[in-house]
Amino acid sequence: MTENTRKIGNTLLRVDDITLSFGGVHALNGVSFEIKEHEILAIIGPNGAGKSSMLNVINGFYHPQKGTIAFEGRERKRMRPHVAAEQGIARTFQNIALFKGMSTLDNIMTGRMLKMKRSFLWQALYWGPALKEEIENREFCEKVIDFLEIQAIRKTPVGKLPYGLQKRVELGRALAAEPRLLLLDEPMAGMNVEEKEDMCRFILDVNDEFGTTIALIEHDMGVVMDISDRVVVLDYGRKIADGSPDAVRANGEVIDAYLGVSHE
Amino acid sequence: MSDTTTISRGQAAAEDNRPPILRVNNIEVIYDHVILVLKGVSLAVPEGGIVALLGANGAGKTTTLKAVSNLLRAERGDVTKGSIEFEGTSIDRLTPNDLVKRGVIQVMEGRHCFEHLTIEENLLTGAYTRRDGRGEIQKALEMVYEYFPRLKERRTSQAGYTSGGEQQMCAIGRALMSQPKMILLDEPSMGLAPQLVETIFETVKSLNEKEGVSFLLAEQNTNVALRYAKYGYILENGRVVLDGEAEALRQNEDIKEFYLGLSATGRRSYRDVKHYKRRKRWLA
Amino acid sequence: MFYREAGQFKTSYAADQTVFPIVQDRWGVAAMVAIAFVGVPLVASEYMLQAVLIPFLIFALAAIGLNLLTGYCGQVSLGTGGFMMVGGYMTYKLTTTFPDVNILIVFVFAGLCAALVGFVFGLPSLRIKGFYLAVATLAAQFFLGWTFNKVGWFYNYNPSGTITAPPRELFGITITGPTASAEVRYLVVLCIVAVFAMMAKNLVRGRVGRSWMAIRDMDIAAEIIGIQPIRTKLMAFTISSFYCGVAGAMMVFLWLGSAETEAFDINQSFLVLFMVIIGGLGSILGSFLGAAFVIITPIILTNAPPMFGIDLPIDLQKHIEIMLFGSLIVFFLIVEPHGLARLWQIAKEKLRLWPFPY
Amino acid sequence: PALAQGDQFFPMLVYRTGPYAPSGIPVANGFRDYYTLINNRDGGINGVKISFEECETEYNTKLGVECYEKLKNNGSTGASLFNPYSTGITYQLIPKAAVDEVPILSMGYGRTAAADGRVFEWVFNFPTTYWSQASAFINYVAQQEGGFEKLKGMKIAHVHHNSAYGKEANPTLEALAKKFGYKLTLLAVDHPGQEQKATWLQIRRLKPDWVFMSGWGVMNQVAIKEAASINFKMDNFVGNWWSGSDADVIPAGKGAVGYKSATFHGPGAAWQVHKDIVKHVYGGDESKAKANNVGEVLYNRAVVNAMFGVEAIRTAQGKFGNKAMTGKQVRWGLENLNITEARLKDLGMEGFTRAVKVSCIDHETGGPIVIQQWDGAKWSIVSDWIPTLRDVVRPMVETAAANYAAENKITPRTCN
Amino acid sequence: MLYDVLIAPFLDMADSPVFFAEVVIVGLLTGVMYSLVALGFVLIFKASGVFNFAQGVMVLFAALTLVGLMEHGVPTWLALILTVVIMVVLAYGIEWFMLRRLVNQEGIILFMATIGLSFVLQGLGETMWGSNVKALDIGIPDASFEVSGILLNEFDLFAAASGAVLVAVLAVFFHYTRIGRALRAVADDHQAALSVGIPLKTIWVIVWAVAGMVGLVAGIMWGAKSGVQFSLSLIALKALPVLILGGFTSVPGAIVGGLIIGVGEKVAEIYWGPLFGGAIENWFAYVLALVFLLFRPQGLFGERIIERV
Ligand SMILES: Nc1ncnc2c1ncn2[C@@H]1O[C@H](COP(=O)(O)OP(=O)(O)OP(=O)(O)O)[C@@H](O)[C@H]1O
Ligand SMILES: Nc1ncnc2c1ncn2[C@@H]1O[C@H](COP(=O)(O)OP(=O)(O)OP(=O)(O)O)[C@@H](O)[C@H]1O
Ligand SMILES: [Mg+2]
Ligand SMILES: [Mg+2]
Repeated sequence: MTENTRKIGNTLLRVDDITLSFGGVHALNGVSFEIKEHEILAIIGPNGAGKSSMLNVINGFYHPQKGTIAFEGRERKRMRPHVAAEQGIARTFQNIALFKGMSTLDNIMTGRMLKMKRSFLWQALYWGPALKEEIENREFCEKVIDFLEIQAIRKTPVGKLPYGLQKRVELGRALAAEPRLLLLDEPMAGMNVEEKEDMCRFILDVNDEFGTTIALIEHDMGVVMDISDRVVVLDYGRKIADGSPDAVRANGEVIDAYLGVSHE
Repeated sequence: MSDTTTISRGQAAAEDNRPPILRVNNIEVIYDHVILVLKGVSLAVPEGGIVALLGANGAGKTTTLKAVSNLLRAERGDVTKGSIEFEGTSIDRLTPNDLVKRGVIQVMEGRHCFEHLTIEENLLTGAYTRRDGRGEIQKALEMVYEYFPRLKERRTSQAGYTSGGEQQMCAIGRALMSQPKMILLDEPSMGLAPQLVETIFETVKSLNEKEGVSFLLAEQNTNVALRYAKYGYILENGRVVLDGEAEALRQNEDIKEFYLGLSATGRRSYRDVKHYKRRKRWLA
Repeated sequence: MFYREAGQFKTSYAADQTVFPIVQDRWGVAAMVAIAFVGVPLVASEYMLQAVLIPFLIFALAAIGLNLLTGYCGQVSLGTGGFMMVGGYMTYKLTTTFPDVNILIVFVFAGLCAALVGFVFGLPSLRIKGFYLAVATLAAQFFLGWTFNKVGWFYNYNPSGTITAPPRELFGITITGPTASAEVRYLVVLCIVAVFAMMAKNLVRGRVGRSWMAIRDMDIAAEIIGIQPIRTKLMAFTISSFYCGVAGAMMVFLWLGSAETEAFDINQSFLVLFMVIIGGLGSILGSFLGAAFVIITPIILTNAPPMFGIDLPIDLQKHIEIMLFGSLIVFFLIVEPHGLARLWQIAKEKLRLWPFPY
Repeated sequence: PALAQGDQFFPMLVYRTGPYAPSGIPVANGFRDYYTLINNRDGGINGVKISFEECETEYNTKLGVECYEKLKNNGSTGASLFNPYSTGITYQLIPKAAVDEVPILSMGYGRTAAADGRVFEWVFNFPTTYWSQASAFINYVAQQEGGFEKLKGMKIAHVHHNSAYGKEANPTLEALAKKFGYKLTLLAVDHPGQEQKATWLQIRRLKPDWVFMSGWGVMNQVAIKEAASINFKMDNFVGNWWSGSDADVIPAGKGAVGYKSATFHGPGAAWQVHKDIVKHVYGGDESKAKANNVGEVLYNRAVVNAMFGVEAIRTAQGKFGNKAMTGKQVRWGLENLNITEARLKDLGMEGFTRAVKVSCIDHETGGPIVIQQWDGAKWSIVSDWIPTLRDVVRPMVETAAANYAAENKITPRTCN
Repeated sequence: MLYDVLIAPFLDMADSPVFFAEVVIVGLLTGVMYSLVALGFVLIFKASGVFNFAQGVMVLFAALTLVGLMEHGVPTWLALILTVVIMVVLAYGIEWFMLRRLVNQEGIILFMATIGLSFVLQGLGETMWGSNVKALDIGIPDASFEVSGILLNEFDLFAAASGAVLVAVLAVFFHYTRIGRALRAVADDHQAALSVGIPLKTIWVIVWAVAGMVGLVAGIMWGAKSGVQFSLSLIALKALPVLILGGFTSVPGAIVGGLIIGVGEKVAEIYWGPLFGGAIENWFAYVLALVFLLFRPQGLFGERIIERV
């Protein structure tokens, strides 16, 4: 099921020989791989393998001891996370990191923060350019809301939404930033099949319609096999496989480390 | 509405001749005095049974479990109607501490480890209510490490710095430390690697068979849950809409469609769903 | 049944984003404004204005200031008294140095001085968080108190170090100093507070407010989606201190008439913090409710027993009063930890559903 | 306002709770008892009954203002006069009083410049002020050391509360240091003053010949205790009149023996007026009187203070008739107050305090002070009345008053 | 000017080393006195995540109760026991009326509640025992003596010793006992603690009672210096810089923080204070703590602040 009508482009992001350790714990050990433009890349591996850490490295939250990251050809070693955001990297989190005190709409609007430039004096007046800007961005966010089918909860504070919807709002916040590269950390954990299907639909649509490049971490092999173009497998900080879903599934090392008994 | 005849509605488990260890009678739960979440939920867990509580996000699974373990009050929720019995006596008024002493413990959804304590200290807090001496507790600790070797490796790390899956193992291990008669497991498989999901359910099974621990587990992973559970309840919108033997549920057409992702021709691909949308519910 | 939003549809996003989207609310607010500007000055006694309403409004402004910082941006500060002090003393210094400059402009400049000081004392917030930050802001409180006590330049080297509001006029009417009538001062305070409250409301419902709340709710995630913590926190400190500074200026010039540093001591900082928490963190309305609660409750408690003909020794009465006040705080927190503003919201929600319970 | 009959209303700003309650309680009781005495013994002031109402300020300026607003219009003629008993509240009320036409009597505290009656028409601070007191202290030191020449090269430290109140004496002490050539060290102690080890270490190193203290509240108690623990010679440690109450010395126990303080009235309850109070207010119950602070330093001060107020009204009644006086009339009474030794004798206060004569230009009178000393059980007077150095103090007062007038656009009135 | 600030004070120190030693010793002793107060805060924060604003008032309340009882003729030892009993009852009351109703709330809400509590306690204490100053003397020796030019006070030494003992006992308690572990668990996550069967209510009563007793010790030490009166509650303000410097959650931190603050502020006040007109020690303590925090945001010994996504 990996036949692909989309055009997969050149390398968008390359990580090279990344090594990251915390005290005695080696979270990542010389990991290299690349993400190509427009593709959906899945990162899998056992718990504690360093998958989330990898995403944290990519968007600048962790600073690796060794190795380089090149986004669109530009290499960097150290940077603050907001710089990554400005370059067009958006993400969602494993343990939902929504702004709990705000409504769904406001959460998604924060995703557009970088697109809004009016000074706070205009904001204080809420008039003229500031109002115009606000309305324009609101319109964009409404599009995202429609796309994700969460109109009904637009004004609800996110803190009390059920888990699945929170994940969806988080996706919305990332989409609102119109990212070039979207990093998703276990977007479907804690969902039932129906909800996973919805989520897959969103991911595929985003990838199809906007051409957004997506890297996602997921434990549900069904999902990984079905929607990803390529799979990278990490095991205790090392990369043990990298290839098409079918090839990875057949890889003995992967079966031992991760899948256990062969999976349906 | 389902048309499968093997499935009865209501408290089917009562037909079992053993008295249930846990019985929830028609409870209603309100959060913040205004948000009505459970609208009359009844269920029963037979002694030594594994019962699965299934349902979509926000159906009220967590709320049901918290109502049983009496953790609701800490979230400004209230059981306004109905009653809950454990081993035949009402437990509505007991504190969570009393419940743990009686052998009911909950593993909370979303891990909830004690961030600043090390993994081992986390596990030891699970044995807080035990009075049977250091030796026994040490044994229990070894048992947990046997189930989850990864925890042993990370025993001296602060829980806040461990990965999501490690925290999940820690939370489950912590509950095991109290030697419970009944465990309320809230989404144990969330965020765990496939191999580990199997491990955890195998653990559940072996605890159930060897030690006679009863389980009430809320799960999204219907597939696995129904493989290990003996009985299941489907919750939707705060109501039990369907219940029955696990095997029967697995055969139910609707369950297949919505919870197992199976279509007539076998497993549906996630890629296909892109092309059709459908919404069907037992109850609006 | 009367409080219904059904049937009120918004046809544009602009309409949906107004402060009071529901018609009934708009009428209610209009009535309140009318009463505040016209009704109150006509009927309120001098005691009412001087001892209740003016301080209520001034503290409401300070509470808005702190609420921007603590309620919206999540940075707990105990330096409010210090920032108010900067406002008060700088107004004095500026207006005695430039007696001909319009006093309202002086207020703004004094506010800017406070903003600058707030900026500087906000710098540690980049590293320090939570209660550590709260205690660290006490450094500002104590340092500023010491400075204004010590450096004679701020109070024109008068021997006692006390500043006294000189008479100043606005459109030919005396608004500060002893001869300014309570009605006039009340109206000036009301105008200033109304304007700044509106501006605060605008700020918090736009981009700036959202970036503050993002930092408050989860600063790491906020940074990862592109919000710069440095800029955002410092802006919150600066704007918040500006508000506090203006409130401090009004406190000396439009309420007390004179002050020494003790008028802005640490109790002041705590007082404003109570208002913010009791009123509701992250709510402009809450700032008003909180200020009302903290200012008015003790006055009611003091004046109530004599009204019912109960004659207690004054110290016993005071003790009972503070015990009651303390219990009320705890009581309200238990009933609704998110403050009076939330209580009000829940009441509205119930009203909306009325006559059904849920 | 209705002038006919009615009570003479005295507002009372008190602090029976809060950090300064130990000082506030005896003060409040002193006022209350003296007013009650006048009513019970004399049937009021020339037949006009006194009414009074307490309002709790907790020594907090904001509550002080609230109380002022609440009480200023009470009674048949409004408030007679305010005794704020807090320097902070006094500063607050000074501008308001002129507008509301209510006189303020800040006896021995408040704004020293108010001694200039031309600028501060409505404010009185007789019988003497902080500045006068500081000058009298220097005078006392000179007496003890054997003349002003001896002051040259001497070391004097001023331990003061770091507030407007505490700093009041500094300019005077500095001016006198220039004049007499002693070396002055100023040591500020921050509110509340619970911890003064650093201050007293400095004193231990400096070894000053004399220490003068302007303390308040817990600061006094701790200072005395610390002075004792560095073995400072207590005879040379003198507090101002707010640093010499019973509450200040009791916690220090034996360490406080020998500690001195300034005052302008006698200690103890052996005076005639106290006997009257015990008889007419407490029905002869001495222990109850004692429990209510009768005879304590601050109680006695309040009695003197209350007496001044009552006598001012009596004076005013002499001009305006025997009825309740308005604030304006009370002001006249205060300005024309002339309490002679003979009058003091009538009042049962002979020797208890000194004669006072107020005038339009001089609201202070610059009266002398006495020094009292604690012997472990009671205060007793250990000096004669020590005159203040008016030639130094008065010009300073007039300069300060002129500055205030300029800043607040007040045109000083001319006297006579 | 630069010379005055940067060089002269050090020359001064070198000039009379004995005096400098005395300053340092006095600083250390004072520091322990601060630690005594800070300990109460640490206990409650560590065990329940509550920043207990009422700790200062608890110190006052305990001391007031003790002196009040003694004034009514109760012998010292009995008064001490009764006070301890009253503090336990108080802890029970606080748990019952307040804490159990605020389970799982945010820190700032609990903080606010303790402010309410402080009002209640203050009113209660003063209603019961009056607002006058009361001398407190339970017979701790209080003579000064000189050791090679350095003046020491028996009372200060006694206070320092009791502080050290308290810290040692509490540190052991927290780290090596089952209850200690449970206390730390509660501070991390109320709900999870409940779920594993830790009885929150019992834990809270224990902690608040212990904090009350620590408050009593602090009250005795400070009350003996200044008399027992309202101002006693204000020493809390002196404990706060100690608290942040040492770390909110660390018992040893409270004592080390106290020592650093004590020495720091005394040295600053004596050698630099005169340059700036004195009374700098109050804000200096806070600024000193602030400087330390810039390097270690969780205080010297505080638990690392966990930042993860
Ligand atoms: N503390 C709370 N206050 C108010 N509403 C709540 C609270 N907790 C949960 N809810 C609401 O109750 C409903 C049921 O939530 P619950 O967590 O029980 O669902 P769930 O079945 O466990 O879902 P999930 O699979 O997402 O965990 C949801 O709509 C949720 O928004
Ligand atoms: N900030 C940190 N400090 C210390 N150790 C860390 C930190 N972040 C991650 N680790 C450790 O690094 C390892 C990799 O963690 P990571 O979160 O990347 O795992 P993961 O692959 O995402 O696992 P999971 O599937 O369970 O989420 C884990 O052992 C974790 O404990
Ligand atoms: Mg992960
Ligand atoms: Mg759930």
